Amino acid sequence: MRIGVFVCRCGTNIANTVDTEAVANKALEYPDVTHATDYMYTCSEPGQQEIQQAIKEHALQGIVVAACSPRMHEATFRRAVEKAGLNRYMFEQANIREHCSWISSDIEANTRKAMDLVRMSVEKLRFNQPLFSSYVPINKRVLVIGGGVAGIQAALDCAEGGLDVVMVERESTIGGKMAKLDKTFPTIDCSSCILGPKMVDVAQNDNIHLYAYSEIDSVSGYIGNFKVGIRKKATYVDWDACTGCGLCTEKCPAKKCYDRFNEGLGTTTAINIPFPQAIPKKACIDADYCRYFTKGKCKVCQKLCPTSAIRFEMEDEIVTEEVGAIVVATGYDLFDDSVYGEYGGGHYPDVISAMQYERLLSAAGPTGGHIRRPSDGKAPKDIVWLSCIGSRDASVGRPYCSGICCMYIAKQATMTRDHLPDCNCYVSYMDIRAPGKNYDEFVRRAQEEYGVQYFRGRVGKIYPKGDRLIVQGADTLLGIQIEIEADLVVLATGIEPSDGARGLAEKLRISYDDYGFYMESHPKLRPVETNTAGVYLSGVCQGPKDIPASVGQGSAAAAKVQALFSRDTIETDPQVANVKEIACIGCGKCIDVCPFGAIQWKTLRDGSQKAQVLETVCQGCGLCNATCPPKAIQLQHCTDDQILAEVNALCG
Amino acid sequence: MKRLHLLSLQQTCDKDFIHRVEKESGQQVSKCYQCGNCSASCNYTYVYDYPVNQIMRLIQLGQKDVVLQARSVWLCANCQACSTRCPCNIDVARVMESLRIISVEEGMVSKKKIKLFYDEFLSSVKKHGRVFETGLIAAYNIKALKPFTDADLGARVLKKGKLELHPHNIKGRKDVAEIFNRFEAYSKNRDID
Amino acid sequence: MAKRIAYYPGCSCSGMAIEYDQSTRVLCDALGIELVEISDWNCCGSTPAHSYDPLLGAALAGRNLAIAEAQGFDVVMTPCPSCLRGLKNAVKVYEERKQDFLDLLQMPFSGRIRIISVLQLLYEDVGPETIKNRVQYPFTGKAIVPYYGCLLTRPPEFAQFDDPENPVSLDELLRAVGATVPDFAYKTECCGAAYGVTENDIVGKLTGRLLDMARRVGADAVGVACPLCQQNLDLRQSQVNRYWRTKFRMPILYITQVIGYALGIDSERLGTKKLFISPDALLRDICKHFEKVDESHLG
Amino acid sequence: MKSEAASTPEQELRIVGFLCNWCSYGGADTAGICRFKQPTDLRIIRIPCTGRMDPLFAVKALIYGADGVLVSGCHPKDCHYAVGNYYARRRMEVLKRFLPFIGIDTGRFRYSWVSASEGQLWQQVVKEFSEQIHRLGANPGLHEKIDVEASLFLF
Amino acid sequence: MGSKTEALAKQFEKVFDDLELVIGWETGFDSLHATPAFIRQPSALGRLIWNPFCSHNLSGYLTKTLNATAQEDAKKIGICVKGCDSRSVVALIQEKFISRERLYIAGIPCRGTVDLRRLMRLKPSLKDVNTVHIEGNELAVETARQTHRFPLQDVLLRKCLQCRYPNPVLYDELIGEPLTPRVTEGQAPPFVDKLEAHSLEQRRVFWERELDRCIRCYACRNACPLCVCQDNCILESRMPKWLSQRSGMSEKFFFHMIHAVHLAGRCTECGECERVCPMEIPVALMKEKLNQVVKELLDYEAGLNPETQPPLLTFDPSETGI
Repeated sequence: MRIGVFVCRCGTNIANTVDTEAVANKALEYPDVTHATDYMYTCSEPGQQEIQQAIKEHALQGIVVAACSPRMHEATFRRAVEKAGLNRYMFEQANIREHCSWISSDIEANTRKAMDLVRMSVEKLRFNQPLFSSYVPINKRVLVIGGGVAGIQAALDCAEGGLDVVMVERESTIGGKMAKLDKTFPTIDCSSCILGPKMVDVAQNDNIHLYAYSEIDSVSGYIGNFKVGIRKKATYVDWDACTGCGLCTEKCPAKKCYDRFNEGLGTTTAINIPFPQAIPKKACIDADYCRYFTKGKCKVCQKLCPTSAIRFEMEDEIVTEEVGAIVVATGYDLFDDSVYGEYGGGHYPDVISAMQYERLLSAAGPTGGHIRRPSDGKAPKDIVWLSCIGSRDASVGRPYCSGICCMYIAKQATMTRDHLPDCNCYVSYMDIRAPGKNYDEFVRRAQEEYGVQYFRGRVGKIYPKGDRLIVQGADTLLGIQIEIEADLVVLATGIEPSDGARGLAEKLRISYDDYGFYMESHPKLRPVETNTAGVYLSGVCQGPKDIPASVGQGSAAAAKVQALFSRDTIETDPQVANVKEIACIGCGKCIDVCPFGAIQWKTLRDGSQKAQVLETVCQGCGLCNATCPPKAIQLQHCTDDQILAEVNALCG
Repeated sequence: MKRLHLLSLQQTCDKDFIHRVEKESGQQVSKCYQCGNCSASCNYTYVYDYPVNQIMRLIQLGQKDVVLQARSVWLCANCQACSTRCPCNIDVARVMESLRIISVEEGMVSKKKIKLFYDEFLSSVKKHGRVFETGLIAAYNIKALKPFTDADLGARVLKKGKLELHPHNIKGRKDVAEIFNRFEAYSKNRDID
Repeated sequence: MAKRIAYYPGCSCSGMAIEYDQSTRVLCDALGIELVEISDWNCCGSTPAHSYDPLLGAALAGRNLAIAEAQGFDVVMTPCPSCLRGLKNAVKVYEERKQDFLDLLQMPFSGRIRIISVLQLLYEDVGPETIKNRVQYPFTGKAIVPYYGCLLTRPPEFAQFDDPENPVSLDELLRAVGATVPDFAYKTECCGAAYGVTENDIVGKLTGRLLDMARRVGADAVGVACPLCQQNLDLRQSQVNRYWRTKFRMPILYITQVIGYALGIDSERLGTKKLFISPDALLRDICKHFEKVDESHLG
Repeated sequence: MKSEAASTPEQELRIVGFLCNWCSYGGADTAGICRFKQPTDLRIIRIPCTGRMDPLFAVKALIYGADGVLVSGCHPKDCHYAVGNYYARRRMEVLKRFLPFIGIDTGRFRYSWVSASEGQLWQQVVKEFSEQIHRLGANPGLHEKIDVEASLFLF
Repeated sequence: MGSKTEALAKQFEKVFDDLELVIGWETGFDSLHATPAFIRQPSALGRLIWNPFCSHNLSGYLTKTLNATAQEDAKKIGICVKGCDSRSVVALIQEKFISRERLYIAGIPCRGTVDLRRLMRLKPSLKDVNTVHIEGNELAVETARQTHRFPLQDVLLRKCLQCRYPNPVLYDELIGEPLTPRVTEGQAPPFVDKLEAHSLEQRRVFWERELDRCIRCYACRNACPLCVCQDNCILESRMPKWLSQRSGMSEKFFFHMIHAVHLAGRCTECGECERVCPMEIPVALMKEKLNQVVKELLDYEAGLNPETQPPLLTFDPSETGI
C-alpha cells in the first residue's frame, strides 16, 4: 500500500505545541508511507485539494490526516479522498489536537505523542479495506402501536400524507385515557367532543387498518422492512358480523363485572361495549366473568344476537403485517395508590383516584355526571385533593414529577365548584407546576374565582371518623398541623409507563429508563427518534406530558416517518459486522448478545449452521466481534487486526 | 419561641453544622424538599416551637443556634412516623436524635428536665446495671423540683405491689459501669479530633 | 418453631410491667417454647442512652446479646418494643461502626443473632392458626382494638416486621382467640410514653385521643404489646379522665394475657390482678359464656 | 521487551486507552476543547463501544509491555447501543480481578465511565490513572530466561 | 470397583435399543491405562470398565468427533460421566453444542482419579495390575504379587484433591450411591490460595518458570471439552492474527491467557488441559482463579444448570459495585 500522511498545523492550534514538521518527517520512516507533509489548514478547500493532488501525483492508496478529532472532520476528509478516486474507508484520522496539542504545553512530549498517534493510524490503515454501502428498498407502510390521542394523531397525519397505516390497540376501543376524561384543562373543552371526531376519522379513513383488542406479538426485521406479528385476542364476537346494536349487553345476566372503562366505579356486563362512542363499536366478552366460560352454561347473547355474531369457540389469532416504520404510542397507566397505607391502602371507599373522580364528573359515567361518593351515594360537602400520589416520591420509587396532576386537580376542583356550589374544595400541594400557555392563570382562577382552598403541605394520614374521613396534614407556610373533615378524598395519582412497556421495548429493541419510559435518541435534538432506526416515539410512553404535547409529538413522529418514506431506498452503513463463514463454528453466541437482533442463522448446503449479519439492522457496535470465540465475525473498519495493529504500534 | 426577624443567609449559615448533622445522622439533609409530611404525621407538632419540616429547613440553612435551642429537638419522642412516611427516604427521626446528641455536646439542651431525666436514668443503669424505677422517679422529681407529680399514682402502684423498694443490683454491674467509663473516654477523644 | 430461645425481659417488665413478663413466660411455656433468661442481663439503655450516642446504647444492649451468643443462642426474644429497638440498634451499630462498638463492649460478638418481639414470635413462629386450634375460652362477642404503638413496625427497614402503616399481626392474633377486631385508625400512633414522667400533659392529650377513638369504635378492651403503651393507657387513665373530663374505664390487656386466657391459663398466673383498670368483668363474661357452652355440651 | 532501569517520575510511560466513540472519546475531545491539561502518557484507540472491547486487547498490551491500560465508555444505562457497556463492565471487572494472579498489578488496568460532556471528569481520570501508573513505575515485563534459583516451587 | 463396572454394563444393556453408541472407558494398552471406549454392539459392553484410572473426560467427544445435536429420528448416545465430566456436558448443553435429548447419561459418583505420573514416580516398578480401587483415604492397587497402598493425597490428580462435585449434576441413571464432597462449597480452591499467598513478583516468576516449559503443542486446548473452536482457534489463525509464531515468553503467556480468558465463566474444572500437558504445567490453575472471580463477582458456577446463560454472555443492568 502507498500511504500519504498529512499533518495539520491548524493555524497555531496544533503547531504551537507540536512540531508538525518533525511529525511529518518521522512518518516517512513508517512502513508503506511514501509521502508525508504538514499543512496550515488541511480541512480548508486548498488543504483538501493538496490531498487530492498528492493522491494523483504519488499514486497513494491510503491517506492519514493528523489533525483534529475525527468526530469533527472525518466525514469531510472521507468525501475529499473519495473525490480523488479512493474508497472513502481508505482514510484514517489521527487526533493530535483535542487529544494532544490542546491538553499539554510540553512540545517535546506532544511531538512524541503525535508521532505515535500517526504511527497507530498508519498501522491501522494498512489493514483497511474498501467498503461499500448497499441500498435496500423501503416498505412504505407504517405501524402505530397504541390508539390513544398520540397514536391517533400520528396515524391520521400519516394517512393524510397517503401512507398505509396499521394501528394496533390493546383495548377493544381506541381513545385511550383521553376518552375517559370529562373535560380538558385549561380550556374546559369537553374531552369526548374534541377526541370523538378524530376517533371517527380513524375508523373512516381507508388508509388506516385498525386492529383493536390486539397486541404486538413479535417484531423482526429492520428499518424499511419490519415484519410484525400481531396477536388478535379472542373477543368471542365476530366483529365483521357485529353491528354494535347492544342488545347482548342489555340482556347479559352477568351484570357485576369489573368496569375497566369506569375505573371500577359501577359495574358492567360480561359482554360489553366500553362506551357509546367506542371505535370500533363492537361487543367483546370478558371471559373472566362470562357465565358460559365460568359456569359452563348461559349463551344468552348467542341466542339473542340478531346477526349471530357470537363465537364462543374463538381463539387468539396471530396475523403478520409488513411495515417500513413503527410509531410507538403506548401511553401510560396510573400509579397504584394502594401502596400508601397511611391513606387507607385502597380500603376506604371514599378515598378514590383522580381518574375515578373524572368518571364521576363525566355525563357518560356511572353517576350520569352527578358527583356522588361511592360509599353511600351522597353528594359530598367537603372534598380534599392530595397531589403527588406516586409522583416526586422516592420512597415509592417514583421520584419524577408527573407534570399533569397540578393542572387536572385545578380542573376537577373548578368543575366541582360548578356542579356543587356548596361543596368545599381543598387541595394539598407541595409546589404548583403550571408551565404552559394559560396554565398558571387557570390555577389562579380556581383559587380566586372558584374559591378552591389550597394548602401547602403533604397529608400524613387519612382515617375514618363516623361516616366522614379525617385528613391530617400540615400547612408548612404556617408551620402547623391541620385537620380537615371530608366526605371524599381524591388522590391525584401520577403517571407510570403502561403495563407491559418493558416487554414491548425488548421486542422492538429500544431502550427504556429506570421506570420504563422509552428513551429518545437525544433528549434535545432527537426527541421522537429511538436508537433503533425506523422506530419513533409519541406521547407519554416517552415521558409524562399533557394532551397538547402528546398530540404535538404524534405529528412530529408522523413527520419523521414521512421524511423517511420520501426516499425509495436506504443507504446502509458498511461499518457493520461480517461473518467469515469458514471460521464460524455455529455457536450462536453472537446471536445471543446482539442488542439489535441483527444476526440470524443461515444453513449452508452441507446442513451446517452459520451466523449471518443483516447489514441493515446491524448498528456496528462490535459486541459480537468481542464475543465470538474464533473471531469469525469481524466488525468492518474496526477489525481485530486493525485494533491489534494499533496496539502493536505502541507495545512490543 | 423566639421569632426570627431577619436572617442573613450568608452571615448566619454555619456549614460545619450542616456537615456535622449529616455525619452524625448519616442522612443528606439537602434531600428534604419541604413537603411537610413529617409535620403532618408528627403527634407532637402542637407542642413544638418549630415543626419538624422547619427544623429540617433550618438545618439546610445552617442555623445552628436556632435549631439546637429548639424545644422540638427534645420533645421528639422518636416514634418514627416521620421517617416512615418521608417521600425522600430521609430518616428524620435519626436527624432529630443527632440534634439531641449535638445539643448535649454543645451544652445547648432546650428541655433541661428531659435531659435531667435521661441523666438520672443512665446513672441508675450505671449504678445498678438495670433501671431502679422507684429510685429514678424519686430522684428525678426531687431534682426537677416537682416532688408531687404523679404522687396520685404512687399509692396505687404501691397497692398493686409493683413498686420495688430496693434496687436489683446485677452481678456484672461493674462491667456495665466500665462500658460507661470507656464511652466517656471515647467521647473526650472524639472531641479532640 | 424455635423450641428454646434466649429471653430478655428488660427493666419495665421486671418492674412496673411485671405482669407482661409473667404472662409471656406462662404463655410460652404453654406453647412449648422454652424461654431462657439471659443470665445477669442489664438495661439496654433505652432512649436516654440513645440520646447521648447510639453507640452507648448499642454497647449496653450489646452486652446482653454477647452473653446470649456465649450461651449458644441464635434467637433473642423480648416482650418490650423499646428494648427490641435497643437490641436491634446494637446489631446495626455493630455493622456500621464495628471497631468503636467492640472497643466499648470488650466482649466477643458476631452480630448474627436474630432479635424478635414476643408479638413476632407469636405471629410468625407460632402462628394464629396454631393458637386458634388451642383456644378453650374464645373471646366471642368481645371487641378488642389492636394497639401496636409506634415502635413495633417502624421504621420498616429496621423493624422488618409487618406493615408499617397498617399492621395486621395483632389483629389476626386477636381474631384467632375469637375476639371482634374493629378498625382502629390509631393503631400505630404514638401514645407519648417517652414523656410519661417528664411531660404529663402531652401524654394526657395523646392517650386521651387513643382511648376516645377506641370507645368510638366500640371497644371492650385494648390489646397491646408494649409495656410503655400499657402503662400510659392503664395507669394514667385516671389522669386522662381528669385532663379530658371523661370517665373511661377501658381495660388494657397485654396480648400475652389475652391469648393466655383464651388458652385456659389461670388469670392469676397471667397477672391480670396487677392491672389498674380491672378486666375482671370482661374475663368473667368469657368464662360464663364458656361454662354455658360447656354445660350444654355435657348435658 | 522493555529493559529500561526503574523509571523516574518524569519519564514518560506507555498507557493505552480504549475509548468508545460515543461517550468517552467525545469526553476526551471535550476536555481538549476546554484545554484541560493532562499528562502525556496516554495514547487513545477509538472503538465504537466498550462492548467491542475484547479483554484480550488489554491483556495483549500489558503482556507486550504497556505500563497501563485504560478502558472507558458510556455510563451504564447510557450506552449508545443500549447494552454494550453492561457486557463490558462484567468482562473488564473479571479481568481486573484476574490480572494479579499472573503477576500483573491490578493497578495497571482501569475502566471508567465518562460521557461526552464530562471533560473535567475525563481530565481527572487521566490524571489519576497516569499518576497511579507513575507510582507503579514501568512495567517490569517478562524475563526471557528463567533464573530457576529465584523461582517459586508451588507443588 | 467391580460392582460398579458391572452395574454400568447392565444399565446400558437395558437401554441399548435406543442407543447408537456408548462412550465409556476400557482397559488400554496395559492394565495401568484406561482409554476411551466407543461401543456400538451390545455384545461389546463387557469391555466397559470403571476404576480410578478412568480419568478422561469423555464429553469432548460429543462435539469433536460426533455431532450430538438434535436430529429427528437419531438414536441417542450413551455416555459415562463423573461429577466433573457431567458439568462439561451441562456446559455444552447450555451452549447448544449438544442436545440433552440425544444423550443417555450414566452418572458415576467418583472418589477421585489417579495422576499416573505421580503414581509412577512413587512406584516406578508398578505393573500387572489386577484391580485398583479406593479404600478410605488410600488407593489400593492389587498386582499379581501383592497389594500396594498409597495415600490418596499422593496419587490423585490435582483437581480431584479439591473436588467439590464428586456426584454428577446431570444424569439419567446414577451408578452407585452419592458421595460427600471432599471440599465443601464456598471453600476457596486450595491451590489458588497457595499461589495467592505469594507476592505479585513471585507469582509472575512462578508463571514464567512454569510457562517457560510450554512447547505450544496445543494439547491443553485439544483436550478441553469446551474449546469448541477446534480448527478455527485464534491461537493459530492468520487473520485475525492474535499471536505470532515467535516462541518467546510473551507469546507463551499470551497463549495461555487467550485459552483462559476464552474459558472465563465457562470452565468446568475437569482438569483435562493439565492432565494432558506433556510438560506438566498447571494450566488449569489460571482457570480455577477465573472461576473464583466469576463466582465472587457474578455468583455463577459453570456447568451446573443447563437453563442459565454463561455470565459473560449476558448482563444485568441493576448490578452494582462494578
